[in-house]
Amino acid sequence: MFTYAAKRVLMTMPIMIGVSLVCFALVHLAPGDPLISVLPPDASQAIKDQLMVLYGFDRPYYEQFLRWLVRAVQGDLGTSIRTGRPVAAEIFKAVGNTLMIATLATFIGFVLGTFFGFVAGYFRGSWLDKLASAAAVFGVSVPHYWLGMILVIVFAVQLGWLPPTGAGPGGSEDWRWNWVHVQHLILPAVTMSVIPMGIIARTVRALVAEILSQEFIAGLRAKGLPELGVFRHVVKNVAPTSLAVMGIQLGYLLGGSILIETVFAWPGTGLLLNDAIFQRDLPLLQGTILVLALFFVALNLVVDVFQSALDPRIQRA
Amino acid sequence: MSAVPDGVVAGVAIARSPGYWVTVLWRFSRDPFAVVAALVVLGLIAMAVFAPWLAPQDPFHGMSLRRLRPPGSEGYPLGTDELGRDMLSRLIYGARISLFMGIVPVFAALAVGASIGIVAGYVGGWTNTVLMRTMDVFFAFPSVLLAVALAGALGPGILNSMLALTLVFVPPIARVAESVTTGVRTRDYVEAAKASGAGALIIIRKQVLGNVLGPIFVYAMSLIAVCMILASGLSFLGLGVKPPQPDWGLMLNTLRTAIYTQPLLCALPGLMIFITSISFNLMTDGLRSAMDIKA
Amino acid sequence: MTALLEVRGLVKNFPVNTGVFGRPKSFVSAVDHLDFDLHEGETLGLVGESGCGKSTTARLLMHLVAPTAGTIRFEGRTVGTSELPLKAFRRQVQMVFQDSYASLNPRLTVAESVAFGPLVHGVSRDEAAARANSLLERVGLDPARFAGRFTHELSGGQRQRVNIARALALQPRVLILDEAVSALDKSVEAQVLNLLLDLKEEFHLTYLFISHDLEVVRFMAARVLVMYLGRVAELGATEALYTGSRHPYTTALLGSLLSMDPDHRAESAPIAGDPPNPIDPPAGCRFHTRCSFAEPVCSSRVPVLTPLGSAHSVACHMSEPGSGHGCAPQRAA
Amino acid sequence: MTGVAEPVLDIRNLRVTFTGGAKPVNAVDGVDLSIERGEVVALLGESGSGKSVTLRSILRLHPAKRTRMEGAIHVAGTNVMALEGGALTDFRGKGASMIFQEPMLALDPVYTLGEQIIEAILRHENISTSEARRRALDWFERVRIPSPERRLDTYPHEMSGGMRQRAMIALALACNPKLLLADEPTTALDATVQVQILLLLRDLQRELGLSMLFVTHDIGVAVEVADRIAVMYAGRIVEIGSVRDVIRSPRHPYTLGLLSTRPHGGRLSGNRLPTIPGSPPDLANLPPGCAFAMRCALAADACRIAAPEAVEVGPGHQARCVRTAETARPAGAPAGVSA
Repeated sequence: MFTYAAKRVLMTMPIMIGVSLVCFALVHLAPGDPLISVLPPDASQAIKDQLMVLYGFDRPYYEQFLRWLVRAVQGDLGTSIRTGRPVAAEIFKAVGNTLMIATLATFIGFVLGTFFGFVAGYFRGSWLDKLASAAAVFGVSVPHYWLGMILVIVFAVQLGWLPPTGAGPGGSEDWRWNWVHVQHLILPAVTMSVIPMGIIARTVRALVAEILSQEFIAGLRAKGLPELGVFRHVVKNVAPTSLAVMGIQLGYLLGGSILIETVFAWPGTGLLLNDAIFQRDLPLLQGTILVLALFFVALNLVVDVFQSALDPRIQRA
Repeated sequence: MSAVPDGVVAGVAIARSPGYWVTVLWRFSRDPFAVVAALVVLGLIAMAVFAPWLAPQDPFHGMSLRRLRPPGSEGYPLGTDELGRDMLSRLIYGARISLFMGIVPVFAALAVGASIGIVAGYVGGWTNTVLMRTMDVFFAFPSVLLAVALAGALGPGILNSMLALTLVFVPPIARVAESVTTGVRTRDYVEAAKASGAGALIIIRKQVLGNVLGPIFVYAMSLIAVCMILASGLSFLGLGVKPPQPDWGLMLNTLRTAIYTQPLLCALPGLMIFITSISFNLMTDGLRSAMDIKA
Repeated sequence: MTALLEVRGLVKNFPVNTGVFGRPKSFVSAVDHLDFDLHEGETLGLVGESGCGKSTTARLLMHLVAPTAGTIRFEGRTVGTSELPLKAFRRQVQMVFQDSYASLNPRLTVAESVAFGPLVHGVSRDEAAARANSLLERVGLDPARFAGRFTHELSGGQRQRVNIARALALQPRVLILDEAVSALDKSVEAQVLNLLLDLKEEFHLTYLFISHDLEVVRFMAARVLVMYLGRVAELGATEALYTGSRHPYTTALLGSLLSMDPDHRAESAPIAGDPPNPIDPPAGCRFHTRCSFAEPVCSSRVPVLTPLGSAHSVACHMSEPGSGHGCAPQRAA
Repeated sequence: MTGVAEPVLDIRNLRVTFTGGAKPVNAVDGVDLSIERGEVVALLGESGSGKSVTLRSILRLHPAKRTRMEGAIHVAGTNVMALEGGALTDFRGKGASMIFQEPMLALDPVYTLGEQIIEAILRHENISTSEARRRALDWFERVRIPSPERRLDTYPHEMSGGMRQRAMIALALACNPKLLLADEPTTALDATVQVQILLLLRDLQRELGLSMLFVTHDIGVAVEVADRIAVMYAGRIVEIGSVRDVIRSPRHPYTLGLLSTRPHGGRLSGNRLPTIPGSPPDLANLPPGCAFAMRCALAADACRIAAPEAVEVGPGHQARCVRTAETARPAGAPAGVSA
């Protein structure tokens, strides 16, 4: 078990380095002057050169990369060109906010998805299957940013039950776990949950159908287990894979929150990314992408180790 | 299955069974959801192709006096947008860019990803390790993040976002291609072909491709829906198509301000994206189960 | 008789369980120092239980997996070198696999599968098709009905006939039959066995007949090689071996044959337990963990394949002069 | 208490049709079979003969939606066809239990063997978990699994094939069923292991006085364990009788063919095996008469018109054939077989 985890961690190292390289290179793909957003259009060449040296843009790429990497490992992601604050602090705050809706969304998606998946897999071919599968197809087909807008139209504009955007009074600076704030979570989280719902429902449906067709199900029936007892076995067989899918979906939501956060003006990493792109704040852009990608890699690692611990068939030597 | 005579070889009249794809097509045709979805897809493509003949008005010509008319207004069956342009015409024209951006990156990624995956899967060993670990690096980015980051870095524009989307879809297609090919490579019939002295290229062409292209293609088809949503998402963020081009994602963005006054109007472009992606998904599902001949 | 195929010191280890730094921690010792000759025109039977390395041996002979060590010579020329390139070797030696379904490409018609080999070797399209049709005819499948069919439309017996036709399409001299009839029903098995006998005569073939079924091997083979956990246990002429086996494993295997006589049912099992896992096999004689004659020497030293007569040899300390086993014959002066 | 002992298994005119496909498949076509207390009957046949379908029908394991079952099945007086819901699951594992062909596939891979056996015991007996574990351990010892205490906590994939099948037997016997059903229990095993399992089953059968229905395609296996043999072909029992009668004086041409196609003993050079020509019929498209007629050298016109009735050819020995007069020995070489 420990060896397996150690092996997985070691295998992840080159990927992490590759990810950092991509994050670094990404920004240097960007056309134009990296200082364009901080400099006044009439800035003198001297000031330009000075700032280039200050941000290290004058050095060769490999040196820039190594310096950046070494500092990143130490937790220093540089300074935001736009706000002048440390990038790490900005990201840290935003990650917390995104994690909040992403976790809630994954939870809702998992509960609904496993429910639909089990119903569809158990009653394959029946109208119940069609209904549950329709919900799953809806989840993977609907443009979620559009669904968010529809929900705003219905629940905020028409019915006035929930606030349309934002994180509540005082924004994210003054977050409290009370109804005034929590109601701001509901629409973004529900909107976000449709994708994991669809994907988990489809995965579980396929798994359940596959497991039900196996010989050991006949074995369980032959020893006299009632359907509920058989169901318990199906659940334990489905669990490792569906939990793994859930974990990976959480990662996708964290990294892909930009569309939802834009619709709901939710102050998370997505909104931060949006700002960084449109204000051409390169250190912030680089840092945000790096943190999100590494988070995703780490999550994959945890999911993998967790799954191997859960499933006795996976060799853990 | 009826056998149809298929000519004479070496003096023997051979009764040839219908091929795999004929059977798949026949099975596909018996799935009503899939057939309807395929017809919708064909209809959307036709709409894109024949847009100039179908659109009642010029999609670029706006009248500021007629801004944000609700659907059902006289002369504007689906209303007008924030610049007073005819919604119906813009939705029809929008199919052009939206479908183009949803489909082309997937096919580009299919060409690149399938080649990488098939080579990695068939050759195995170090080639596989190097190719697939490289793919893993890109796989380590959630797709939306990678698309946004690339498009953001490259700057807005149709070409840049298509490039970004292509790069997003290469790793997953390569992964599927690799695993399917690895599965086929170890099958006895490939071993038998090797045992008959055939070289790698002939085996890939004659024995492997026929068995792997189908599943890879179906997987790529299932990505079209994702690509549609992502491409429109990029335009929605302002990273894709630039105004005044008619594109569903961009229209969704520009109409957002009208959410309080004309909610129905704002919902229309998103509905088009939804219809397209669900049709592609249902069509792919039908194709996948039609190809699962064992069932 | 001349040796058509000479196998010397063939070894195959499959790495399993890589450690933290990707180095293999342990190996499956699938085949360990295998030596044997296949003579022109004979049928050599290769028997053993699951995991004994029968199928790996077949794949090694075809060079479908690379051997860890050892050489294979065909008519005195080393296979896979400039003396005899693989492609030329594979024209001479062909193989029939156990799983008749998996060994046919589901996307190709029967005729296309059979014609594939000749096309690869530069035979013209018409000639290859004609050869496929005549071979299908020869294995009992009317080309007019079967040539255009796909794998899933055939029965197990028909598919195995196609596989035999495919193997013969290159007009080889040696056929390796890897459990070629094991998946078939008994009544179909008999048909295919008869077909194999007829084809051998007609095309002057040499067979390596691999099977776990001792009855079938006895019927088909003139000589038999018994394998246990990747090593040769005993090798000899079929009747001599079946009536006078010298290796305790061969004896146990023969003792496991069911009697078919209601009045002489089995009284006790000849050996206990399952074959051990080929990962980290027992030291010394690999059979000593299940052998009732085992002595200390058996677990410490690997027995040598000792000739007993002109065509019979056995790898057992009890038959090896001066091996140190209590039952071993004295070393000749 | 009645004078005549009731049979443990009594099947009358069982018909099983699978309706899921394009055409209905007549997998079992009128089977009659009964097993006395303490008796072992082997159901012998090739793939597609309906032997396993018959066996699974006794536990009603076929999916109800896609299967049509007709006829009567009684196990120790219980009308199996009439069982529903809880009564059916009470019956399974307790009234009759089953050993599967491939224990690797028939055991749940994510539960330990102990958990799976304890689960079965707790399902049928009102005892504590620790008591059930003791019972499971006891069964592991009786099926001669070495270091049973440790093996109870292993997963199926961690055991060798022979050990897995022993565990499967322990599971099947754990609730003392009245009837044991075995579906090719040694087919997936090596020859040296097969003998061990057959001997184990025979010992347990004698010791416990088990009644057993044993499905196999291997005549040798049937001879080894059975008191009586029933030969199936295309969904029907074509011949049934004591082991000695069926093996020494088979009367149905199919049984004759099956016995002679077996290679045994060495081959004199130039010899060929006797074979049954052709292949088994399509179960979705059975001919009106005897299903074997098209492969039978003795077939007459009568064979192709109506399915033959069972003919009593000896005490307790029946064959479904109209030409039993011709198949009687001692007519030299067995008839009905082309060399």
